[in-house]
Amino acid sequence: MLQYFLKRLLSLGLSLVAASVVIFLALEVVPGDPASYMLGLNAQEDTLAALRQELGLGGSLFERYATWAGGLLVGDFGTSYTYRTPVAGMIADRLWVSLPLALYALVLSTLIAFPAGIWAASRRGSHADGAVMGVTQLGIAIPNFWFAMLMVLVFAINLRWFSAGGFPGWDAGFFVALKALTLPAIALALPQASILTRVMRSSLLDTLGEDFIRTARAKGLSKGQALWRHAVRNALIPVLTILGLQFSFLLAGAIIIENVFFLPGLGRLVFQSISARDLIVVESVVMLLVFAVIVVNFTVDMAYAWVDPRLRRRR
Amino acid sequence: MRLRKFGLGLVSALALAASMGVAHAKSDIVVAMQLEPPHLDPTGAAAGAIDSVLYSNVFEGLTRFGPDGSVNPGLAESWEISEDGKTYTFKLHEGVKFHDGSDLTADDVKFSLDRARADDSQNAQKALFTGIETVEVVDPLTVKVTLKEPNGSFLFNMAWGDAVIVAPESIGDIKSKPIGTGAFKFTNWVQGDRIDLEKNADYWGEPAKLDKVTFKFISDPTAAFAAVMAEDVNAFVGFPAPENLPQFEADSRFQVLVGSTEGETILAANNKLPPLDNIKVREAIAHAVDRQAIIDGAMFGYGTPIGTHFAPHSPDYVDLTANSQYDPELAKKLLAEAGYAEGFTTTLKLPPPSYARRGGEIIAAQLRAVGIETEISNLEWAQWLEQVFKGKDFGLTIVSHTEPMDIGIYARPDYYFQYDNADFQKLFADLTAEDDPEKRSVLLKQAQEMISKDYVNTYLFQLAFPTIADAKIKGLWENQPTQATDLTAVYWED
Amino acid sequence: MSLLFHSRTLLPGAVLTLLFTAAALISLVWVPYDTTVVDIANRMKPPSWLHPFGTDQFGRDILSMIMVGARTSIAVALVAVGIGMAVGVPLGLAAAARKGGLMDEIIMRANDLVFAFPSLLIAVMITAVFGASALNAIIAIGIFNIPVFARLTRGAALSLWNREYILAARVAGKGSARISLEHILPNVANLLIVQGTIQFSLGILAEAGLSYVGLGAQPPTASWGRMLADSQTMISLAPHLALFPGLAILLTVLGLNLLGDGLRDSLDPKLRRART
Amino acid sequence: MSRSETGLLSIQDLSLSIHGLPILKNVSMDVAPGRILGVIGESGSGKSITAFSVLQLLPGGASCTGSITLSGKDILSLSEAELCGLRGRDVGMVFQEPMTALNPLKTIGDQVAETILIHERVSKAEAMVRAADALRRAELPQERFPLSRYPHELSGGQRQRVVIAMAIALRPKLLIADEPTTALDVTTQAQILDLLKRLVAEGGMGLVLISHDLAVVADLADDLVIMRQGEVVESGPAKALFGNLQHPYSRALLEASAHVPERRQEVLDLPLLQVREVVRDYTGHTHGWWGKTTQFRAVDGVSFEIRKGESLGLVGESGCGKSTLTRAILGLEEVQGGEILFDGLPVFTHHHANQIVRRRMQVVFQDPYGSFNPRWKVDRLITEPFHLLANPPKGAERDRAIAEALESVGLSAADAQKYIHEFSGGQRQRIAIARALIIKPDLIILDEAVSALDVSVRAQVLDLLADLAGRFGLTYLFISHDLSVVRSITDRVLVMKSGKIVEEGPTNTVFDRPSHPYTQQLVAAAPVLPAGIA
Repeated sequence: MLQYFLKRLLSLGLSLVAASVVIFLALEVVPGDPASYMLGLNAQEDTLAALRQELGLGGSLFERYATWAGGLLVGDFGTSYTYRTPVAGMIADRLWVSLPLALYALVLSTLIAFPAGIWAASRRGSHADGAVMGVTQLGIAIPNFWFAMLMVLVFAINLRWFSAGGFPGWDAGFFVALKALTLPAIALALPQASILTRVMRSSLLDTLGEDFIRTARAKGLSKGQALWRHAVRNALIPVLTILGLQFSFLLAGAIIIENVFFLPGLGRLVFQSISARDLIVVESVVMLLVFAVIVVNFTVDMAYAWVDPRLRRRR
Repeated sequence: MRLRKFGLGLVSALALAASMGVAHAKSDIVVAMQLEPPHLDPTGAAAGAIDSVLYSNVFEGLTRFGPDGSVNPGLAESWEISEDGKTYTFKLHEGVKFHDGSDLTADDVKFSLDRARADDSQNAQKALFTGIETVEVVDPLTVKVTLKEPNGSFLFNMAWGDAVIVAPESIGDIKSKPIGTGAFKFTNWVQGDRIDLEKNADYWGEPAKLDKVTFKFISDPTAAFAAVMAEDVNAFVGFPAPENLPQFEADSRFQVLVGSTEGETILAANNKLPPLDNIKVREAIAHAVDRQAIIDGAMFGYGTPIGTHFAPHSPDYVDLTANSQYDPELAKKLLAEAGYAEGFTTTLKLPPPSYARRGGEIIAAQLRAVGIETEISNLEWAQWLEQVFKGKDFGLTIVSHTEPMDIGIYARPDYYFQYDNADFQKLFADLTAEDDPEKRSVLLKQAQEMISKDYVNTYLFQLAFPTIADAKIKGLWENQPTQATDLTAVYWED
Repeated sequence: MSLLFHSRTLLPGAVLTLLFTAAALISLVWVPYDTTVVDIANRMKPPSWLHPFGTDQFGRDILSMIMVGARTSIAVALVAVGIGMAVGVPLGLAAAARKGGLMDEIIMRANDLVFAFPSLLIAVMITAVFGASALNAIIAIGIFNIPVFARLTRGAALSLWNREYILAARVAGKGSARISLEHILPNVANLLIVQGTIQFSLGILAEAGLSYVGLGAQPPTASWGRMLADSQTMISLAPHLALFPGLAILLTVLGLNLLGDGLRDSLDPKLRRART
Repeated sequence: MSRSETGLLSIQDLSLSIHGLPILKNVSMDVAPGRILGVIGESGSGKSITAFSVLQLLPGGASCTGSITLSGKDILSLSEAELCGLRGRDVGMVFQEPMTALNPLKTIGDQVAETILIHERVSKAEAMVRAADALRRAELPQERFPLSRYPHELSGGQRQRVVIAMAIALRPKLLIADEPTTALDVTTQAQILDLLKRLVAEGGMGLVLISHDLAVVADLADDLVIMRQGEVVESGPAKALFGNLQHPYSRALLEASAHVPERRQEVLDLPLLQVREVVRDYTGHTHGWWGKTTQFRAVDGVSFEIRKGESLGLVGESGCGKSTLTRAILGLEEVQGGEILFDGLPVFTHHHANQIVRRRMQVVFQDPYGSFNPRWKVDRLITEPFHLLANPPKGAERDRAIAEALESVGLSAADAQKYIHEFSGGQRQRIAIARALIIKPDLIILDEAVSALDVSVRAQVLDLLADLAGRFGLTYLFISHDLSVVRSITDRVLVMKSGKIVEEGPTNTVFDRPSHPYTQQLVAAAPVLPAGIA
């Protein structure tokens, strides 16, 4: 088990390095000099040079990467070109919106998907099953930002139950903040919940076809007992994979949704930075999101080992 | 506001009404605007967003603009002008303190003006100061400014946001911690979200009525609409989505102020780039464009058609829209004469505001109708500054020039649209030297006609400046003589 | 045709998909109204006989806009899927042919890496670097599709490599490249088709999302995503502006998904058995 | 309980149809306590479905008529709840596939204890104690197999014992074993069969033993039922029944399972294939490229010869390395040591398989379903080996070759245009043979070539092979785990165990007087029909 853990940890490290190189190179080829953006239209050459030095824009490609990556390790994401403040600070603030949002959505989709999926699978072929499948089909097909727009129209502008967007901050009180995140979280969760439901269902159906379910029935377990005691946990394995993938989709989806609800999150930060050509921020945020995705997938692998004893010893 | 949110939480009209009552018994205000300042030094960048937040709230100049665009005494309570019109002696108010507690003295004024006109100055409106010969400190409360030539608009120039008086010791981190003499103090800036100001208790003049001011930056028009509707903000100055104004007007919770601005919105042409260097081509474009359609389509009717680069509400304005009546046939004819019977293709680069993005789509369609194809590219401001304003790499672009009395830009051949006309430069030189109002007025009219006849750019409309505010807020500026959100006189009425 | 009846979803899926493909194709030769002509006089007109879906903020016919938009969406998604298959499938086959080999490792690690970048993130980076355009949207979605197909192909191919007919082919002296082409590819084709439709629908969603945030197709190219973005501020005064493009996306994606499920049920005997 | 002494399980005129499609027709059989009923039939005979109908674990849409009485209770009239109470308590069941019959995520202890917890209100702890006891009776003593073991940590035989333990945990009156040993090696099979026998003897429970293998049932069963296409063709006490089988089918079945094809073909005394000191190692990557590599020696210094025209058997249980050896001989994988010469030529010359040699060897695999590309027509399938030829026949010549190959295996030239799914298992093996024949090889390697076939079909294929050997002067390397088959068709036999050849000699000698203990074990384990019959 420990060996397995260490191996996955190592591969995690390698992936991170690779990712950072890709991101760095991608944004290195950007035309235009950040320093001149920062100092505006009529800046002096010498001041520019000084600023470039300060921003670590001098030196060879490798040196620049080294400074950047080295900084990341110690939590120094560099200085924003436009705001002239440490990127780390800006990201930290945004993280307190984006992360809770993604988690909120993840929780929502899981809370919907698991019962719905199990319910549908246990009543396969029934009208209930058909209904669930139909709804999930819609849920997958609906563009979540459009759904978000409709929700704003109904719940914020017409009914005025929720504020149409914005984020009061956690200091405004937990529930106030949570309320502000509710519509976005729903918009984010809807497609993921639908996908998850379908995966849960089909995975369960596959498991229910396994020999050991027949064995269990032969022992005298009722259909329901067989389902709960033997099928569900086995069915979780593929579901975990999807959950892992979904987190990355949630983070990505947040980029759009945060812009629909103008939440001061990472997604919005990315867009502001792109408009301002504040590439070091883009660089860092992308890196952070990728880091999150990789770490989550790592956690999922660990979760496998927890669910599946075959993985604990093997490898 | 917090309370109100709770009220909404348990959906009950009663809670709503009650909490709204609560919400209004207060002296703080949340004002939203679209653009966030890149930094907070009004004397160090072109970005108007800086003035929108700081002008006269935090920073003040020797003179200041009134809501109607008139030039009034600012930090200088009075001044004398020598006969030759070259020497201005300003008398400063007594007991003016910077927010850091230090007194405002003539030295600060000298420092500010010298800094602005220095060679390495980063002041975006350096032209305002180039006429200054010397700045001398007579005594702690008296400054003498000597000009190279008489300049009729010097007092006007001194009212600009770029000419505010700053404290030498604060220059170091002025970009993030501005220290001025205004009725409000800067307290906090959450980048990408908001800037907080608080009342300056020991203000030298009429103290502000509000204790706390929060500027929120909401770039997305939808978000803006939603934010106002949901009353997340008390006021939105320069509301970006004109199509929503009728709804607000219909809603008793809000007041809608549609003011004029100094923003001449033009379809700028690159006068050095063929075929746009051909006056006939530019004239053709001017006739191909239907102003009213753009005002209706892009601004939903808000905006005054203009025929030259001058604000219609100015007494010296001449209505020259006749020079460029909408006439596609004439446009086709002119193109043919210019040798472009088959039309041609050029670029149309659009900055973010909706007047540009929407106007762009309409203009593209109108130009296509006379055979001119345009390749539209939507640019972010930074890119626009880089490519169009700085790089002059464009065919056509749509932009609103919000600086007051900025016809002078036509005298600068290196300006992005690169209009290089010796006659006009001469005319403008005379204008600058002239200080007799009548003569100035004449010259100004000539200038307007000249650029209109040269079809330098296609003059579309004067940008309307919609402000939506809670019906109970009083004292907001309606018009925008300069880019400013002067809150010194704003208060809640209950 | 008979396979139409293996599944309940196939027929509606096919119909919807055909509908929008047809709309896109027809728009090449004919649209009710020219979408490049603005007509401010009757802008934001609600649906009527003249304009079944109404007109937009510039008085353009929304039906026509949607037809042209279908072209953009379908083109972008289709090319993106094409990229994904063209690159991903060969990689997957190669990886499977040398399972556990260095080739396999490199390909799979590379895939993991790309998988770590949600498609939107790729798009964001690309636009940050090269600016927004339909082409960049295609590239972004395409890149994201590569590992999807690579993994799918590899997984399916691996199970096939254990079949005895592959062994027989090797006994007949055939090399792995030839075997991959003659034996593996035809037998994974079904899976690829099914996944293709799914990725196609995801592509349409992604394109819509990107255009919505302005990272996709630029004006005057009509695009459903941008139609939604433009209509957003007017949603409360002219809901039909947002309604129809949204429905268009919804129905197209729905159609493709149904088609995909239907194809899977009909083409994959294993799953067909599972259903009965 | 009145009828309990007369019979434990009694099935009368049971007919069963699924979605209206008749599967069973008037099936009747009885099991008395302490007796073993052997149910014999080929695939599709309905023997398994009969078993499941006793537990009423039937696929959706199944409907039964007739009667199933278990110690007086009429099963068909019981509610689902009552059935649940009965399954596992009164009737235990053992399945064919031990590898998949257990929940991979639960310990064997839990899974056995579950049977108890389901039916009796006892504490988890007590249930575990009794589970341990059940496992012990199934010969998995707790000392060596703690309850905390997971299925994947056990071998197939051991898992089957766990399944048995679950079935007998509550000492049911009736145990149903559906092909309990088919998936297992001979030696393991013997052990499991002994176990079942013992459990019946000591528990006085009735056992229904379902199998396709006449021999397996023959040693064990007290009574026999022979089924075919959903009908009982013959039934009665085993001894008596074997004495005089009435129904032609059962006769044929018996004949087939003891079938020895007649072979006339002279063996030349010159070696066709020489295997010298062959060593084959596998290096497995534990995980990723940085994973520790593990060395595993699959073939360990194997040497033997096959003479022209000879039929050599290679016997061994799964994992003994026979398949690896096959691949090495076919030149699919290079060996780490020793050499393989075909007619004096090396099979592998500097890291490449020797085409000249390959042309003269072909192979027939076990799985009649997996060994053809489903998307190809027969003609393309069987001409695939042409790829080995420098200039393969084209056009009419090709058609002739195809026709010839097909006809020589008893199919028609017309079959060339069909897809593989249009053929039965037996026909497919014939096609596989045709594919091997088409380039006229000298050596054909038969890798478990008949193991997946029903006995009657198997007999026919064996005849075909024998006949072909005569007609084309073929040499066979016949690889199988089934001793009886090997015995019936080979001249000499090699016995392989964990990568080594442990015994070699003329087939009859080796089987009648095995010298190596392992061989003795194998021979002893191999189920044989009672002497005197057949």
